Amino acid sequence: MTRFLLRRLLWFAITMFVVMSVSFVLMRSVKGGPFDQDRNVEPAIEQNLKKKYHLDWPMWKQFLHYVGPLNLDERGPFGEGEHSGEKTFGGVLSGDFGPSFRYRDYTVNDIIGQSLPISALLGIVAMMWALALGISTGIASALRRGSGLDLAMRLAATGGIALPNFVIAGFLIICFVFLIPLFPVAGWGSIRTMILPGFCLGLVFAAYISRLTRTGMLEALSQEHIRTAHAKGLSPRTVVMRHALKGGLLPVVSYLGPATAGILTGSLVIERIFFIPGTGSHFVNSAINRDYTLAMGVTILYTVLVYSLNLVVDLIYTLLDPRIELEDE
Amino acid sequence: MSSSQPKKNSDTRWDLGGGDLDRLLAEAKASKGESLWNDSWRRLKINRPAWWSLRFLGLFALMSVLAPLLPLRSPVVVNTALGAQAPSLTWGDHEFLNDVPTEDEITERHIQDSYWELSGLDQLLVHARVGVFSRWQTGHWLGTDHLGRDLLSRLIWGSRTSILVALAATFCSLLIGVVYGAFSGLAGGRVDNLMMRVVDVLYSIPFIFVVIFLITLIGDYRMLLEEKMGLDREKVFYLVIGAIYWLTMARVVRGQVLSLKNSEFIEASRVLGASTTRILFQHIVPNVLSIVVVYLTLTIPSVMLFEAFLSFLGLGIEPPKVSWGTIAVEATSAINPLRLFWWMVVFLAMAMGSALLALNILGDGLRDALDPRMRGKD
Amino acid sequence: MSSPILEVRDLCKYFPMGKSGWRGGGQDWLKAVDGVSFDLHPGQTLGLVGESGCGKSTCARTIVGLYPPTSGTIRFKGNDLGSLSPRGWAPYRRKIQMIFQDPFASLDPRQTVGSILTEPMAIHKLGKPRDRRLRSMQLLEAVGLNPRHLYRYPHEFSGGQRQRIGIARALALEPEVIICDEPVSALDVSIQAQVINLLGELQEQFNLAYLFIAHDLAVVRHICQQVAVMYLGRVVEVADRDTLFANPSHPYTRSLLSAVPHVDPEVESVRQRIVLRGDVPSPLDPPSGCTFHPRCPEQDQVQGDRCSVEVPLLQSCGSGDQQRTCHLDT
Amino acid sequence: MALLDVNDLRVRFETHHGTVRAVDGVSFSLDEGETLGLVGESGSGKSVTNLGIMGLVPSPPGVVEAGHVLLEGRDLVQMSDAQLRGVRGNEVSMIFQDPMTSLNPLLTIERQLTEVLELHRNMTRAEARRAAAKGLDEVGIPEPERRLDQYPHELSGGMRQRVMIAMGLLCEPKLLLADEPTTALDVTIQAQILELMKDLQERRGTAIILVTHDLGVVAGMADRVHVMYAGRLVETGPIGPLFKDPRHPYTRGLLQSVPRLTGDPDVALDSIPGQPPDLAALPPGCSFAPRCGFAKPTCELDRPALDLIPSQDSRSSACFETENLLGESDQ
Amino acid sequence: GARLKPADFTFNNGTEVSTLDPATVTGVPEGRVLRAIFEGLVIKDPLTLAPEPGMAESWEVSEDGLTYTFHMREDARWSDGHPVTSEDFYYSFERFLNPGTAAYYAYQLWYVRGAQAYTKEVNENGEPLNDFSTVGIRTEGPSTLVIELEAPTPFFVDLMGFYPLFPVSRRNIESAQKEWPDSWEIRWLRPENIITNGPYRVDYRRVNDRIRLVKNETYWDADNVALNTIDVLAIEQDATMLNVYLTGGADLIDRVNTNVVREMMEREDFTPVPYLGTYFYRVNTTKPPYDDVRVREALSLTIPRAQIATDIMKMGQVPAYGLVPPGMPGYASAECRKEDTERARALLAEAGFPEGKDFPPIEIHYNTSEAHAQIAQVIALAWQRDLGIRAKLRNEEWKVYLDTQNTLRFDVSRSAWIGDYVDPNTFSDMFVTGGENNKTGWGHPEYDRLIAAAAATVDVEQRLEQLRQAEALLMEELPILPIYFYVTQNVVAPRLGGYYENIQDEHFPKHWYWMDDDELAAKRATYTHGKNLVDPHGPAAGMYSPAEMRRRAQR
Ligand SMILES: Nc1ncnc2c1ncn2[C@@H]1O[C@H](COP(=O)(O)OP(=O)(O)OP(=O)(O)O)[C@@H](O)[C@H]1O
Ligand SMILES: Nc1ncnc2c1ncn2[C@@H]1O[C@H](COP(=O)(O)OP(=O)(O)OP(=O)(O)O)[C@@H](O)[C@H]1O
Ligand SMILES: [Mg+2]
Ligand SMILES: [Mg+2]
Repeated sequence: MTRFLLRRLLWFAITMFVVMSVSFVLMRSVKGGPFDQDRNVEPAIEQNLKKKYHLDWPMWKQFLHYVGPLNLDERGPFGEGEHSGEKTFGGVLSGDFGPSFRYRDYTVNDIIGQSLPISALLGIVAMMWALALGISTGIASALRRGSGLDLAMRLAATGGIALPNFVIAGFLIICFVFLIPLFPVAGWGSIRTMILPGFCLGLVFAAYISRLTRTGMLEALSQEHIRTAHAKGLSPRTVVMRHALKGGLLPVVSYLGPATAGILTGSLVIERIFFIPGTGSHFVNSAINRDYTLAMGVTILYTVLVYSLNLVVDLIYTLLDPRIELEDE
Repeated sequence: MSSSQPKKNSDTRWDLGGGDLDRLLAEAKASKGESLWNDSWRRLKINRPAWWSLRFLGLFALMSVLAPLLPLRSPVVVNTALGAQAPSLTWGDHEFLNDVPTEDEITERHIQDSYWELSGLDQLLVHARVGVFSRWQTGHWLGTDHLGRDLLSRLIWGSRTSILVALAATFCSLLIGVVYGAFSGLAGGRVDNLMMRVVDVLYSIPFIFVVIFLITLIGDYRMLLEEKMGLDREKVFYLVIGAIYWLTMARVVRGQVLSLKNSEFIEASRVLGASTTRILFQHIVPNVLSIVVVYLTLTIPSVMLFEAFLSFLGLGIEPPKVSWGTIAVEATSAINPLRLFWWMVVFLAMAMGSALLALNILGDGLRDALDPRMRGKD
Repeated sequence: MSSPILEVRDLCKYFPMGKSGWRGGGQDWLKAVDGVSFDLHPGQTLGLVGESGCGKSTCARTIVGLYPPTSGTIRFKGNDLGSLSPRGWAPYRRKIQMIFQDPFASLDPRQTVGSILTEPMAIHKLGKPRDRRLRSMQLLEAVGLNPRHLYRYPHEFSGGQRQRIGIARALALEPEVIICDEPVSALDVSIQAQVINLLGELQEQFNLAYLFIAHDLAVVRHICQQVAVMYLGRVVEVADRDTLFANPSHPYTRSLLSAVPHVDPEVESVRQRIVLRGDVPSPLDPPSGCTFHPRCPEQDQVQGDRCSVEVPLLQSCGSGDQQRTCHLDT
Repeated sequence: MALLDVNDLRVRFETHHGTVRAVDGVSFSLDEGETLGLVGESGSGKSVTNLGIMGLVPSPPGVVEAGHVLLEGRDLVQMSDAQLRGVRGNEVSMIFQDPMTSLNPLLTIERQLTEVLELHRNMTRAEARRAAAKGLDEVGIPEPERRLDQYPHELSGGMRQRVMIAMGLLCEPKLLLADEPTTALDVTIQAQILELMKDLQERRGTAIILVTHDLGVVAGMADRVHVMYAGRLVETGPIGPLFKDPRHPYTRGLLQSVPRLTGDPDVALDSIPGQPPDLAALPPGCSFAPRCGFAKPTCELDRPALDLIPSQDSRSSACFETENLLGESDQ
Repeated sequence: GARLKPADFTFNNGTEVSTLDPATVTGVPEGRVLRAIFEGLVIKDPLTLAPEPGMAESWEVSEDGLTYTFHMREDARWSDGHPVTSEDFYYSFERFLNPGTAAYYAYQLWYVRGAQAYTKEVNENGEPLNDFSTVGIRTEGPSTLVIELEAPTPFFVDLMGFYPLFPVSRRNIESAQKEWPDSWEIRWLRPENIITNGPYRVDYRRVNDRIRLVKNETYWDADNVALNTIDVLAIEQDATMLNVYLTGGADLIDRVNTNVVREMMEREDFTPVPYLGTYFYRVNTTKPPYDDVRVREALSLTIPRAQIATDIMKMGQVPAYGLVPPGMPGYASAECRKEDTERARALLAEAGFPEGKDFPPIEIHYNTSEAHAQIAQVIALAWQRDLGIRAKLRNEEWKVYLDTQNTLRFDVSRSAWIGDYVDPNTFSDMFVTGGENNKTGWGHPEYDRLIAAAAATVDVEQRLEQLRQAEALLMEELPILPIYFYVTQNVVAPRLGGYYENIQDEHFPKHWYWMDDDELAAKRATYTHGKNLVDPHGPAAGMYSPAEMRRRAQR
């Protein structure tokens, strides 16, 4: 186990390095820079700006500067002299993601620190309810296969997937804010503000999970050993919950890694509609704004997340299915 | 034991006795040959809802392919004076374009103006349409959007792009995702680790940068790519979607394979000397296919919405091309407390919903059909 | 005697205990197979009998490369198989086949019987597709199944029928060695006789070698020339058939033979069997010395505590090449 | 009243290849403490008969037709699911033929054993675990405590089978359907298991339907034997006379095929010539007729009923030639 | 974060501000916040935007218009209690001009003697070569600031009210430098550190959420500041901000979606007025056939401007036939020819493309936005129909779009310009040869001459005439195709007092207060148009009356 984790940690370092370097290069080879605006400034001023943020350096140097605690910078991050700071920017390795180019009053650490808890909470709310709804409807529809209930669940799941969530959110807002004023229309704070966005965000995932559960369950229920369970006189409920669910959830678990990561990035639209200061919008906006440091920051965050979630998923596999072994090789 | 074998097969040395060849040949004729595939097809056909869904989808695809042939209004000509109109059940009118006088011939120019950009085949179809329906066109049965464009027409024309996007993603998911995931799971150990880390990397690299990068690249070498290689933004877009959408599929398949690969029947075929490829395609893939099919039916709508999202960011398709995604994005402000332009959302939702429901039912049908243990179920 | 086609020397297969690495590696080993050696000659059948759980299947699976051996060598015609990569195994796959103990689990639920049977031929590119189909029909008939069953799925068959599909599949490749793990246990005696006769005929015709794992000693007596008796991961006695059945030399063999039920109810009702005392020992924690000693009915005939201290070696005893591991005097 | 009364049980499978009449009108009854040996051709419907009694025939494609299965007078076929659940695993338990696929590969042995006890005996988990360990011990699995925490794939074939047996015996049912319970066991353990079953039978008066191919086991265990062929009972009767003097050509062929520990091992074993019938396309007459040495032309046309054999106590046979057979064996 | 009590007033800023450092900001949203927390030498009248005393109590201009002397207000205080002195401005202006600060708007102070050279001439480390003493800014004691200009600049005083020129506190920055040597640049702006001199100070910030402003008690005019707390929201989504406004979560939002304009027009809280902005298409005059003025004119003549203004924009936008929007005092815009399809066809034929034959497909380039796409489609269809030119659309994501524009890789590209100050020059000097914001490849010596001459001219009328001539030349040459002039889109709670729509869409929280019922009723009593409509907030010079706007909006 420890060996396995260590090995994975090593792989993580490699993965991270690849992701970082590819994103770094890609980002900077894309047209436009962080300080481009529709009104151009004097080339001299533009030059000053670039100099200040080292955008005039060759790419490799920028990368080294970004990654490592190497002191490549004689001037400090903000230049030198009485108008600028003295110390170098620490680099990602020292946990410093640098200043954001778009939100210049914040460091990337600040932004992530402020928004991640919000997104995480929203994500947890959404995921919880997506799991609860998805799995329960999935099971119900697998058990009552072909019945009206099944059809209704499938219809609902299809709706949940097919309708863009801004459309659903729009209707929900009309209904539950304007017609029946139950929830606040936007913002973040109390529990009440989390319900609508959590619902909308989780809906697609609930639908996915529901469908995957249903299929997984049907597969599991057609196994021979289910007959044994019935022969023991177990109630259908127990048969399902104890004997079929474990196997039936395998596809859901595989989906969970990407889904949880997706819930963080996918919250962009929901965050915009419900005006929630979460991380989701940074995934896209940082790219649009060419906010290199923030984009790198969220990329790194996302990589960590994807990676650790997939690790968790792999561990859950071995919990669900004893025949699967953690590959030590 | 009788050995009436006329010519001894050079590969088989053993004489098992048993049946004589003539009788076996007769038996072979009597029992229809069936593989899992034709067997599944047969089972699909007796599954009524699935079969109807298939027909519905077929019809749908046909309709969208033949969109230029239908007497629809132009999906692109803006009629701002009209503005957003609620659906009306007028039968239609005899105007081909707003300002083509009724007595005039419909010329090439008019067609150009009404459809803007048309490919060769579509132009043929439009001509056929003019031949058949002359200048008659449907009324605003589903209403119009804010720019006064006919929604019915936009929905049908929009389905073309959306179907293409869906097909691209499906194709990549199936081709790359399933094989990759299955192979990774099957190989296990280092190979699996490496392959999954590649997936992790691809997951983590910000796709927007990739898209922007590719699109600007395309922009720069437009002459070369577009004219010579026929690689325009839309195709790049499909490529990108394909490149993104196989990842989750790969993980899902891998998960299934991990648990499947320890089955004794896989071991058995390994003892028979089956190569990894063979195990992959003969044993693993058929056994994970049900999940694959269901996951695919889920991928398709999400790809369509992803397309909408990219278009929204300016990275997707460009007007005058329509897709369901862009219609949805355009309808974003249709739902507001001041005025509900319900028709801009409801019909789209219905179209998408019914197509995807059919897809789901078909997916479930396929799932059942692929599972021999479910056979006989109506 | 011809040189052995399959030589197994000191084969060991240990399984790590504790759940797959969760509790930090497996210091605890389950010694499923612990130093098994035997030779298999062309045209010969070696029976492998022994208590349930004594490591017969593990031994078989290790030989065909499903488990990597912990130690020891497996030679096929002088070539070491134990260290082969999957690719390296390829040429031997056609020569060594296995019939699995579990008839259902080893059949792909999504393949028709037809494709199950043609698959091995397709893998090794034997014949044209049509020939393969005919051949699989022949195989089905040979094992007592109807050729019409070609297009059915495994779950539509009874236990015995599935087992026969497994046998037919192993035969399809015309191997030189077949490892049979309880191949006829689920068959009724008539069909069992048919299958055993078939195996016998094939052996005679093509000089096949079988490693035949079974619990039914009568069947073993019919088909095997040599019998090895396993107990707790080790071979405790090897002898040729007649010697073994007539004159079992290891106390465990003796008790085994005495436990065979008889078909005749009258005989059966008066049969005396040697009842082993004590608990069945566990491979996780095998007894010291002779692993059989805690249950051995004849232990008191050995002086001192040799049995519980000294591990007996496989030694010749009695007539011919009968060998056993026991401290008893011959 | 008999403990179990099966009357005209019919199970067919509707497949694409035709209707498979797996069990075609089987009737018998069973008293408390009695052991019924069910033998017959592989694929003749023994397992399906058991499944039919338990109401576990997979449906679709299986259809249980007509007939009734009375357990102490209650018809299992008519019972509601909830009632049936009270019976299954509690009053009637079943040992499945295929131990690997019948055990849940994802659950520990403990979980699979204890749940019956928790359900039907209202035990706590700890109590159940102790009982389960005891059960494993009884079926001869060493170190039961440790085995409880293992998963099925970590056990040998015989151990899995013994786990199945232990599972069937844990609740000490009134009726035990044992479908080839000892195929994967060596003879010593087999003997131990059979002892165990007998013991249970003595203590609880459990009735056992023992499906097996090992006629030796039948000889040792059963009071009566039913022989099945192609979905039907072809001969029934008390163990002694039936084995000694089989009155159906199939039974006779079967008994002749038994390999024995005596006699010349190098002589090929006897087996019944011809191919077993395809249940999807049974001939109109006696299903055994094509392979029968005694067959007359009538045999190919009519189907013989299972009739009492005159002058034989409680024995019946489904053969037009019963009398002739008698004569032959007497000679 | 901690739950905040609702603020007295909440307005939506449309997006998150990029920074609160006045020296380095550029955008309108930043301006809205900065005007609340800082104050320059002058402030503006909320209605007329005329300069009024701010930190400077008074000022003098020398005869030659080159030297400005500002006298500081005695009671001006920073929020930490220290007085605001001319030293603070000296420090701030030096920082502003220092190339190390990299201020976008540094050029706004290049009217000052030596300032341009100070910013532009740098060594390889980016440090200025010149000493700041070469720049015409000096203090004469703590309360006098003297600024010398290169040339007379009539709007220089107005400029002193422009938010990039607001002062920052030296103590604020230096103590941050001392305390957090590695991150002071960000630290000094933290709500807990930032020292302001405006009517409000910053209390709380959360990125993409809100900025909480509270009344600055040390502000010299604190007695006249009515609202105690103000929340500045960063809602970007049109639909969301409208929802928030409608549910009372915001009292002022800065735009509405065109799809609800018809409904909003009926309401008293929505009164668009002209705004200092022009929407136009740039033409790439370096690329044939667009180097031919006839082609450009043909294109211009067939743009359906009225349709775009009334049917797409819908808020009363005015079709544009010139570059400079109406509303510049004393300036009458020069106009190009109005739509004329016949003439357009003739011109195109003349240029060698009769009926659009052989005309290469024209690509309309725009950045992604619903409205831009709609306008582009309407124009493309019009060109296609009227001129027979094949038109394609090409939308690009913002930064790529900028790059394409800068590198002149377009045929026709959508653009817009918002004036920085109320003077035609802010528009006209864009198109001098080689100007940074020219982006058309067009250049004309006469045009350059006129612009330069205007810059040197002191006489107001003559200067405006020169600018008008320049515009006329531009409208003859048509390197740009004007489309419409902007209007403001604010939706304001009717009860808000002290708020006036103006041509620069600049608003001053300092003056805001909540009306009581009587006042509101009194205000409503002045409504002349319909029951729920609000009357004009008094037109600035040259402004259309809102009644007129409404008339135009209702087609
Ligand atoms: N699901 C099914 N679909 C179709 N046919 C089936 C199905 N299950 C069983 N059968 C058929 O029913 C018949 C009876 O099967 P059953 O399992 O009862 O045989 P059995 O007597 O137990 O044989 P064995 O001794 O080999 O286990 C067989 O011929 C089998 O082919
Ligand atoms: N994959 C495994 N992991 C852990 N232990 C295993 C595994 N496979 C087998 N064992 C253990 O190895 C021992 C030998 O098992 P094996 O299957 O070889 O017995 P066997 O002789 O074939 O018995 P049977 O006659 O019952 O099939 C058993 O104790 C079993 O629990
Ligand atoms: Mg075994
Ligand atoms: Mg059976």
